[in-house]
Amino acid sequence: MPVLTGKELRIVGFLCNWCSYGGADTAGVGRFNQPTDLRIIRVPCSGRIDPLFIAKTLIGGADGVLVSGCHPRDCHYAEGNFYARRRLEVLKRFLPILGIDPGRFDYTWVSASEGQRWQKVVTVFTEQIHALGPAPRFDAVAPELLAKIAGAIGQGGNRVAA
Amino acid sequence: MRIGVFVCHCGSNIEGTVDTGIVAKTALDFPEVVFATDTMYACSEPGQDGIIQAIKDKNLTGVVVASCTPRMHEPTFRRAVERAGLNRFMFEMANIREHVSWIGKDREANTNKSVDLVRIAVEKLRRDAPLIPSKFSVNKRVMIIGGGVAGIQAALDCADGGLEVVLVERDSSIGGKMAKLDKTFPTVDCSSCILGPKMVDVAQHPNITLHAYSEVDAISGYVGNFQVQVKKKATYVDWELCTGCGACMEKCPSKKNPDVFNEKIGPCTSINIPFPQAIPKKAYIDATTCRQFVKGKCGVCAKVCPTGAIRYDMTDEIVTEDVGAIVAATGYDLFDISKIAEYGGGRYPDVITGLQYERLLSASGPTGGHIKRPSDGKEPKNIVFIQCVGSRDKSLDRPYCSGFCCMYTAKQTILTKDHIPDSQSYVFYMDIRAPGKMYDEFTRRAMEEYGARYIRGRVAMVYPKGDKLMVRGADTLAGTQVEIEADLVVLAAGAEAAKGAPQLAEKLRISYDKYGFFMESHPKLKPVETNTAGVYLAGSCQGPKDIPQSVGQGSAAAAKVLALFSKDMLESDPQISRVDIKRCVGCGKCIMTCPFKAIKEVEFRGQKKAEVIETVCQGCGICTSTCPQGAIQLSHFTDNQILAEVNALCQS
Amino acid sequence: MSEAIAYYPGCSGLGTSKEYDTSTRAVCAALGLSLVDIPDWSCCGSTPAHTKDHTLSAALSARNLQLVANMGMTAAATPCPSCLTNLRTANHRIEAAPFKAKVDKLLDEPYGGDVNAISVLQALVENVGLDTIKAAVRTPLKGLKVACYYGCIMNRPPELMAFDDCENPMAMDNILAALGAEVVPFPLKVECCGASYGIPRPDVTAKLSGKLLEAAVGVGADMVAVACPLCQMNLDLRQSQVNRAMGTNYRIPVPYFTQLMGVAMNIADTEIGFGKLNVDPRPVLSRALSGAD
Amino acid sequence: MNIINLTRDYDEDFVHRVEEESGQKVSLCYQCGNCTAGCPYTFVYDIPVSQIMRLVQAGQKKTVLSSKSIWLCATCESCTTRCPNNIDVACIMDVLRHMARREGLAAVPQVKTFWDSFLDSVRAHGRVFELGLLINYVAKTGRFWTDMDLGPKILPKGKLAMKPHEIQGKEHVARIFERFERESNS
Repeated sequence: MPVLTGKELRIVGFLCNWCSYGGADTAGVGRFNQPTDLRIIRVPCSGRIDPLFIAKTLIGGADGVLVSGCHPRDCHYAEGNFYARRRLEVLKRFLPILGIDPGRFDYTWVSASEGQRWQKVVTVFTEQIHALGPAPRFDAVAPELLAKIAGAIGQGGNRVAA
Repeated sequence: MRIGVFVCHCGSNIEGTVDTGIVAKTALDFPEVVFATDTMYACSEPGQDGIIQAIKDKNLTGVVVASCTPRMHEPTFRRAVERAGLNRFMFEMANIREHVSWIGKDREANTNKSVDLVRIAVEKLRRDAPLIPSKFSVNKRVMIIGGGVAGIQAALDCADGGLEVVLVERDSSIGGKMAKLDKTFPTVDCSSCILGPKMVDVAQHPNITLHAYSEVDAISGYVGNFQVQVKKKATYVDWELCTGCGACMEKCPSKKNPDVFNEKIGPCTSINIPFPQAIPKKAYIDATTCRQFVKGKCGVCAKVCPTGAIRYDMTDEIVTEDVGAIVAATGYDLFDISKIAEYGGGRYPDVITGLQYERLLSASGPTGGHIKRPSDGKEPKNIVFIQCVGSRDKSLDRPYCSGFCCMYTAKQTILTKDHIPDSQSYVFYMDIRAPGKMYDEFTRRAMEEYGARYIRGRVAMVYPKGDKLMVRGADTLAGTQVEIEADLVVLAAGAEAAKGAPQLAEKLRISYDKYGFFMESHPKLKPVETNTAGVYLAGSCQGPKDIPQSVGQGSAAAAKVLALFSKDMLESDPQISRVDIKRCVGCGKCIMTCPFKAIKEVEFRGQKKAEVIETVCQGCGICTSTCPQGAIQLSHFTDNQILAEVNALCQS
Repeated sequence: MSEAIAYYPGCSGLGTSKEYDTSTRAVCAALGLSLVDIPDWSCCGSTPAHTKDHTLSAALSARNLQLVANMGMTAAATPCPSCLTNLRTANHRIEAAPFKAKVDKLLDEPYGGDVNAISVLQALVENVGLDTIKAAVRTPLKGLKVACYYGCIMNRPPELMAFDDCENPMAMDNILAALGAEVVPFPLKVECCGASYGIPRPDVTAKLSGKLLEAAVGVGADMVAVACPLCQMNLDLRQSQVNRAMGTNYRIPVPYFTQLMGVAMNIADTEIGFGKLNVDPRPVLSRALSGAD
Repeated sequence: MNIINLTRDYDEDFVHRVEEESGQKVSLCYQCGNCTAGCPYTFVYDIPVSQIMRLVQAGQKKTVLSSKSIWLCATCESCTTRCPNNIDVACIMDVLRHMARREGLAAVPQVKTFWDSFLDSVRAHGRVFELGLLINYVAKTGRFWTDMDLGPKILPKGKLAMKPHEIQGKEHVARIFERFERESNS
């Protein structure tokens, strides 16, 4: 029920608290209309985002995942978004191995003042996911595969994949 | 767990496009939710009382409020649940206003999405644990960065409040832009007469340490305990010995350098004290023009200095200052008028900025207070002022209003008439922005009493014709093109972020907008706070401001610092990382990635383990997503919690 | 080190601006820039086309751009700013697919959209370069005071033309300085001369061109160098109309900058074609050049 | 001066069409007057260009499309180049001419006639035949004195071709015009 059949797709956003979540707030305060598909999970920093969260979200049935953090050099935690960028870039390259269209995942940087930019990011990404349509459902994904990717990305495999 | 869910109408802000009743009703189906209701204003006193009452009546052990952004009211509701006897971290928010009701009008979709957001808040809350903050001590020294009028005010108020103050100024003297002004609006009182005494107070205040000609190099630490590295740039003059007598300036053979204090419309010597009221009144050498440095020989100043203060071998020096709070008051810079080629700034000497005009008006300026145009030193009769040069201009990526130009231009027309009674001022403007006390009356006086001719319209181009400048503009009220043969053209150059502002913001770990102005914590309610605890803002570094506003903000920032320092101990945010010692294999990856050096290596029964230093950890969670074992977990943002949110969304 | 670019002379190059065409060809050839004629090129439609309809205007330009593509080339140079504006505008507008579809509907052969159009002035500055031009100077224009007039649309709007400074262009100034001339700062470099109103509203053109001539004389120029056939016609051929309308008595030569290049590079007189101008620059030129000796 | 009733006389469709055909957003204009200030043709305009923009904002179709100004704009691009809001004003002026043509309006008829004569020449020959164009224009307008004074100056120079340069593909060019007419009538 929560995703409106035929109208919405399941899009999950991971946003850092300081910049992008604030940017989404600014967009709201400015009443910048956006598509309704996106559900936002708030994290303190884009550096907190484990790439396997994203893989699991996509395998779990989401049609798209959007990550947004602070602009490079403008991170509230100094360098969290640099870690994020490296990890997410690697993840992007691994998605096809999982059988996931890399177009279903994107990451960007939006600051707390950029309400209009956030509106654009959400609109464009939502359109992009609608163009791809609903994601094919995974019956079961071998945990070994996730672990392997985790190993390649260089972290986290032993816990999140398990 | 017994969870209560409160869905806020926020008047019609949420209820207008979200059926909060359905959201509450649906929430009752979620695991461990035992109570759910919609409420008119959750943050109001009755709203909070309702939450407290429900916690008591229903024996709730956790609360979800679905309302506005947690960046707004999370602290409010945490205090409310604490008043009801719960640990304040047994609380989660669902943002159904900024992220739902305000960004779309589809009531069905919005209601549906709100249900989802409540669902993930519930799933997260089910995995929350009570957290207890720890306490840490505060270093009650404050650093003010920037010695313009805002920084001076903040420094004096803090110092008068008994705090030790470190004031850092990039130039060789404090005073900022205000020190360059001749008079101030709307009173037309002398700028240096009202600023000068404050500058002297800074110099003489026992609680203030002034680092002039210095810049902030690096900042580490956190609220209550910052370590700031200040680079004291080489002045090549021992300021302990320099008496400010000025003998060196009289004898310096390199006399034709553009005088930065005079906005480059006059010359200055390579060894220089920028203006008579400078604080500190000390000389410094500009090594890029000094003959001793450029040609390797001169040494005149060293010979004439009566105290032997010249030190050609001086180098930059780094000093470390430990402070508990920082106020950024770094001001603004002017838009580069040469970017608008059609006005000829930078090409035609008699096209100048408003600040350059201030220097021509000022008795301590390059012309001794006589208005003489730069090209030939003649006294101008027809003076054209053009407003909004680099303001309200999307094509130049300067869409904002600089705020103070309308007023200083009105002042300049008045002063022009005082200086040259047979002169005529013309002002091209789009709108007159004069919302302060006695401001609008002031602009009217410029027109009614001083005869300034205001023309509503922009200027398309300025070009030389003989020894005049042809100004071609529009009078939109008359609906016509107009031309003026001007002797001098003064451009009201807009304000832009100070050079290096973004780099300083990055060092302070505060945000800045796309123009480089620093971001306040809340545009209305937290105008001088930032999102980094212990870092405050004052003056134009946050956006263009006039003198009264800057002074007000300087005092406001000082009040915030004094309030912060009124406690001996501060509570740390307990949403920090914690190590599960059983799972930790001592690989040290978390230690390497932590940006705050908040994790140290310890020995535990002969094995290496990681340990989080509670008060240093800032709660970013980079370590958590780095740890291969899942041994270090950020409280309230654990892997389990985030994955529970993911599952809730994917499987709903 | 010869470089080739397709060449679109524009209709006036066959008539009223013949000397611009011949001097351009001669100068480019001497500088190693090979101009390859576009076979069977047609009119770009100029101002009348875009004032009637943007699709029609783009189609008239696109036909020529596709002819360039059929030559296997990707760039064309034109001496005429009006042609240039139309060619570039067409390229810009067809970036929008619906517009391109409308344009293609009017054409026998659809246009691929991948031919860049630049001015001869830009080609000389960027493809040839000032150093090469300087090296080719045989008779430096020493002592000649020149005001460079670019006309209104050589550089405007800047997003479309993407060349030089739109308010204070310097390309022609730099070329003339390389030729040894004394370039006087000319404040009205990009003011409109009256464009094609010379025929339907001669009063308008007389007034605007008059302002330009006044300014050029005012800054002490011996002549006004131009890069646009229409500007040249208004300032030179219509100089008598200006004088009559404004009560002035100007007699100032208005050569194309390529003609002055030709003089400095010792190109044959027949190619330079000074004789085709209304106010003959040769007397002023020889006076200035001899004075320098 | 007429009173404009803004509730009744605001032609919404006109505003939309100008925006659609020009790709510009007229509400961006804040009436600074920079276009009028820079426009070399203001002195012959009946309505200065900034007021044309204002009247477009105000939905005053008839006033705008019957103005002389839209026919006297030379597309010199100074307005577009200097607009602080990046409005392509010259393009809007172009679009207003297109709309005026469709309404059968041409407040400066000789300008329209000249442009039409020019296009007729292109249509007939593939390239403009300058002398033919002039003769055609004079014939249409009866303004036989046009540039008569210049004849002696230009004819001896051998610059004006006495007959058109016919191009091989002139039928193709003519077909562009034919298809354009068919498309605009359909």
